[in-house]
Amino acid sequence: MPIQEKCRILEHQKVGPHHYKLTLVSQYISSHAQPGQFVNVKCSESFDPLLRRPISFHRINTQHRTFELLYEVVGRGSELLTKYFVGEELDILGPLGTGFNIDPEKRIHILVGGGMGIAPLLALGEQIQNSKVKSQNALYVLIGANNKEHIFGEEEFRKVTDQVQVATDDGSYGKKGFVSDLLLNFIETELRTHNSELATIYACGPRPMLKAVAEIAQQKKIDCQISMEERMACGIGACKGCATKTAGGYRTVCKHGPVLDAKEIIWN
Amino acid sequence: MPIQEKCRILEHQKVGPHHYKLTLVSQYISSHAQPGQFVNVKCSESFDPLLRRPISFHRINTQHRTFELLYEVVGRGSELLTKYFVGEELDILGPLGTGFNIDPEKRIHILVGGGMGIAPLLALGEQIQNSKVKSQNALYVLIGANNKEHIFGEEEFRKVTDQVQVATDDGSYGKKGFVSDLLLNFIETELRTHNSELATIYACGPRPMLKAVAEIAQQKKIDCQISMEERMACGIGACKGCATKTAGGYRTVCKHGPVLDAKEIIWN
Amino acid sequence: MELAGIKMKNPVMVASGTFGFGKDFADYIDLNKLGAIVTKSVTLKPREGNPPPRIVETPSGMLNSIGLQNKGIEHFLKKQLPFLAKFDTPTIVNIAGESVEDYAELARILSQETTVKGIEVNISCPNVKKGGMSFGCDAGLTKQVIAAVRKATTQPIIAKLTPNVADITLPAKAAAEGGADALSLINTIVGMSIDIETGGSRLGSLTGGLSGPAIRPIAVRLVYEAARAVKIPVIGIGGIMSGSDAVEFFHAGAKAVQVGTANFVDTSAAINVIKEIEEYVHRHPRAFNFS
Amino acid sequence: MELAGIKMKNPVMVASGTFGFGKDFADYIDLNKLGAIVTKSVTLKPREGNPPPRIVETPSGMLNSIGLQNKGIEHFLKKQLPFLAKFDTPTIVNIAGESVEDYAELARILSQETTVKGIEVNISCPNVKKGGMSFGCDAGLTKQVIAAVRKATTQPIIAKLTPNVADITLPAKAAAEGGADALSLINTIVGMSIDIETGGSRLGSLTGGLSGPAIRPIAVRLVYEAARAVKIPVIGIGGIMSGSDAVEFFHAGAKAVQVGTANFVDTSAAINVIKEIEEYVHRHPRAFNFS
Ligand SMILES: Cc1cc2nc3c(=O)[nH]c(=O)nc-3n(C[C@H](O)[C@H](O)[C@H](O)COP(=O)(O)OP(=O)(O)OC[C@H]3O[C@@H](n4cnc5c(N)ncnc54)[C@H](O)[C@@H]3O)c2cc1C
Ligand SMILES: Cc1cc2nc3c(=O)[nH]c(=O)nc-3n(C[C@H](O)[C@H](O)[C@H](O)COP(=O)(O)OP(=O)(O)OC[C@H]3O[C@@H](n4cnc5c(N)ncnc54)[C@H](O)[C@@H]3O)c2cc1C
Ligand SMILES: Cc1cc2nc3c(=O)[nH]c(=O)nc-3n(C[C@H](O)[C@H](O)[C@H](O)COP(=O)(O)O)c2cc1C
Ligand SMILES: Cc1cc2nc3c(=O)[nH]c(=O)nc-3n(C[C@H](O)[C@H](O)[C@H](O)COP(=O)(O)O)c2cc1C
Ligand code: FES
Ligand code: FES
Repeated sequence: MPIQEKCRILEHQKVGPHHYKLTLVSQYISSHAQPGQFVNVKCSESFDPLLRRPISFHRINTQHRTFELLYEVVGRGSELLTKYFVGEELDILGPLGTGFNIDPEKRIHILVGGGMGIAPLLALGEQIQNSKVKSQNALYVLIGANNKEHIFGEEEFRKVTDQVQVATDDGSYGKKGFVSDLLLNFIETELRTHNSELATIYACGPRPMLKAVAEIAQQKKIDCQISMEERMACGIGACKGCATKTAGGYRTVCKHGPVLDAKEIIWN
Repeated sequence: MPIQEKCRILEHQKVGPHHYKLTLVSQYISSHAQPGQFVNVKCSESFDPLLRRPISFHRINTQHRTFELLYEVVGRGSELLTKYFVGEELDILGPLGTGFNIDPEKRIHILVGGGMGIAPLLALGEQIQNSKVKSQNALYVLIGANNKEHIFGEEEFRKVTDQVQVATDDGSYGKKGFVSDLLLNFIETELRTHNSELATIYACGPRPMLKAVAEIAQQKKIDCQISMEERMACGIGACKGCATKTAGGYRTVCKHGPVLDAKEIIWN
Repeated sequence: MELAGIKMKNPVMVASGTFGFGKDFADYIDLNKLGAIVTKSVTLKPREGNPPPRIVETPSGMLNSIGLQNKGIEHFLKKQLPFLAKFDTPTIVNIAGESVEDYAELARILSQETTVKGIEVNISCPNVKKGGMSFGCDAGLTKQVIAAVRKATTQPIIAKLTPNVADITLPAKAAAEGGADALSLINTIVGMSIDIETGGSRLGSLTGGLSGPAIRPIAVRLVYEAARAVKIPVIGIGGIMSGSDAVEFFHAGAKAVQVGTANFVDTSAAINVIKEIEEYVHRHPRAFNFS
Repeated sequence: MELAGIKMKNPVMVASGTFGFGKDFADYIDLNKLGAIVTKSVTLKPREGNPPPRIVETPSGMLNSIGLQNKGIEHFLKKQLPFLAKFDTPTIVNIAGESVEDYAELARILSQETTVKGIEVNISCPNVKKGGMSFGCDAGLTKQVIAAVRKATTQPIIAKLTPNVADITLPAKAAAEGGADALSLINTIVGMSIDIETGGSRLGSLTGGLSGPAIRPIAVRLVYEAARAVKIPVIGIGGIMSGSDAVEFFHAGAKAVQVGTANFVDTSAAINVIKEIEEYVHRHPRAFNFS
């Protein structure tokens, strides 16, 4: 059950050209959050901007009763967020939505993140590695971005697995190309020796990338869970504002999602 | 001629329960400002609140190229102003309006301030004392407020004159009563020995106080200049939004005022 | 207090479409504290709603083009009403149709339901092609729809008016003549937002309905005008974010208010409005007569 | 570019009533850079305007009830026009009347003035008791006023429309039929704000006109509708704060824009809008055809 709570800011750091990491304190939210879920953040006291902003759990630290958000400044809401200081409180609604589903039958976990899309994947990667069946799991992380400056979380991912591959569109770091190219290559080389039925792809990133990933997954018959984005108003399933088209009709990204089965999603 | 300029914040201090002093840097504005004039301050980057907020020059320091504002938090604009830090810039329009007119023929200057109304009077007091005819001038300052906590500037006024009287509505400091009572008493006692034609009253404060002061001045036939307030949009005379009724018809508080001859003002 | 024959603990309801069917908000607030719950619009048959995006934020407001997505009256009665019936807060069902007969039929179906305490007739939805606002823009049709609903039910009827008219007093009077027990206004104002990179609408539909604090001055004016045109009570809606905003509507002549978009900004918005009104009434005991 | 026969350097004008008669802004910006200057409304006789307060801020907007304070056409011609005539920027005179004959008379007087490049006919002021918006709300009267002005002058005529109508295409078409060379919209939307301590209006008048970013989505929609209803060019107005806002109106079908309330927030608002449009056009060379 989600709550609305004022959460104290424990840390707030600039981690990239327009990127910030925010650590918030909440016993309740940190102990209930699941990777892939998100919070809806009030970014200002003013009516402009009016609505909350959805941000995924980047890291969930039950022990310290904290959770981390990784966000990029893309507009006024995120810009205003940068003005909050350590010690101040943010009005948070969460944990919201349906997160990733870690199927205990699966053994091969492939995390595919584009740009800020890596944000929810770190929490997921950490959870997979903290699970009891850790030793039986293989965790692969594929991350992509426009350029080197926009690659985040590589270091943290390397702490949970040594199977991390990086691509940049401009080749300034890692392989040159899209993260979906990394995925295809990975499936056709390393995964060939494995049973692909034991694998799941978890993807988050810009829509074109997600579409490419979903197509590869379908073609290669690999389960695929995708974290979607849609403009939101309430964030709690009440307004039907965040509808996205699925095989079963319109579904709310905020409640039914944000993580959806790739097979369900209707891309256009 | 006024300008629109981003002025750096040199100091920003809390000086009372909801009161702040802001020191801004501007060669141009500080060297053109006159006591009684004001600046129109942009308090946020958001559209809510939308309009600038008018604030009087509290102190003008040509030498240091700075000016000071003294403001009270009464709503969202002033609240947002408190969030600006030393080193940041504020978007300022000024110097605006018509300030106090220090008639060189006058010898007795009576400054009457109620609450935040003392804000423009300090700049005026300092100018009167800095003028060449200083030795021939007598400067009296009468300040009033609800209670002790809301008396500001006494110390600074005492640096320019030892003739400072204070009243509070609740008697928690100085005389118990209104500042208009102080004024009446002052006129009927100390001023009796002087030629009242040589005197001018300069008043700023809440409307009921100003009305009382204007009535006393008229009754005692003493010149009186009053700094008025009205809701403003442009602050530069273009919109006619800040009209106040005068004997000559509606006049703009932002351009024709804020300082008006008490005789001109139609109070209701 | 009582409004249009509906007994309420306080004059604060939640507005249709901004509170779902209550369940989503029950995690956050005590639904028993609300004056009334107005459901999302229910239609005869399920409606899948409009293509996304359905939400655009605008200065101090938002545009929505939900398009009355809902699972239809049958599903409502079976799956959603029982939940609402558990609370000691009247349920007002908001109905929307594509024809006069739709509205009458919906009212007829609901007239059997004792847990339904009132019907709000949405003749003002700007986000559907057929019906919706076109009824509310025409005083003749307004009267016709309300009269048809009146014939179909003895339950209290609230006519929800659209602001997209030149003179609100005409539909207001028409609704009263048709037999409405109260009016509620305003529904959203038709607006549009264009993506400057594509040149097309930022919504999946061409236009959407504007709500939120941006529209409050318009809503207060329309409530003021409507309240003076009719004898039945008027419910004020539009950009209410706080108790003082609600009080503004009371001064304008509203007997009750609905909180809409504010629910998205703060799940406790309606509860806070209730508290703040109480404080106001405490400070100004003679300001209003809520009864 | 040319709009309705008026030659302009760019499609950005300043809106009537938000820029005085130019002088107040000449301290801050180079008036030569503007597409055109639309004057504050001028009436036949001096008008003292409405009682204060005349301004209330609202969420992302403001209400005004200036009430057309101005010193009349004679004073304008003698004292204000000569200043404007010094600039290489067309002056468009906005006129307001209480009767059809007032408008015709104003147009006749102005028709002699070669430094006047166009007339904007304000049939949409919500802040006066007589005339004003009542003309713009009625398609028949709209046509009558514009036709009378048309007869009185050969200068380009811009009909300034009110948003306070149910269907903007009716006055839009009526103005075109009456002989307008262009339409401008929107004027302010009637709104109200109540002081909860006194229970009365926060303005000296009961109602005021709402402007600013809050109304932009409504303005864009109305411009979109009007632009599709007539063949003459439409000038978009309403909450334009930046170049992108202006571009939104161009995509909606406007051929030019006016910057209003933004001038109060930033004296360089119109200049910035011009710059930002240039940058947009540079990035999207084929987006619009300004000619
Ligand atoms: C479930 C979910 C989880 C998210 N997690 C993260 C995260 O962990 N880190 C992060 O940086 N961002 C995340 N986002 C995206 C984030 O919500 C938007 O970047 C943010 O709302 C933009 O707000 P703004 O005011 O800064 O920008 P705006 O000024 O509102 O818009 C800037 C641009 O972002 C687009 N945009 C705005 N809101 C959304 C939205 N809700 N969905 C998609 N696009 C939008 C606009 O169309 C515009 O192009 C998430 C979004 C969703 C829906
Ligand atoms: C020429 C002039 C000089 C001023 N000098 C000072 C000064 O030196 N120090 C200072 O603290 N204040 C000064 N003020 C008052 C100051 O402008 C207002 O307190 C401020 O605008 C309030 O903004 P806000 O957003 O905080 O409050 P809001 O939320 O806008 O309003 C809070 C309350 O203040 C009232 N108010 C808002 N704006 C004005 C206004 N322009 N005039 C009168 N009442 C208003 C509102 O009606 C409301 O009751 C001056 C005003 C004028 C016109
Ligand atoms: C997302 C959303 C959905 C809405 N859906 C409905 C609806 O289904 N039926 C209806 O009568 N009004 C609907 N409305 C209108 C609201 O009930 C209300 O009249 C309007 O939003 C103005 O109030 P506000 O500014 O407080 O939101 C909806 C509003 C929003 C924002
Ligand atoms: C203070 C003020 C005064 C105005 N006076 C006039 C006027 O005299 N004549 C007129 O046609 N429009 C007048 N308007 C309307 C504006 O020209 C413009 O149509 C409206 O404000 C919407 O644009 P905006 O949101 O950019 O301000 C006035 C607007 C404001 C805010
Ligand atoms: S944002 Fe309201 S239902 Fe998803
Ligand atoms: S505030 Fe615009 S004229 Fe004074």
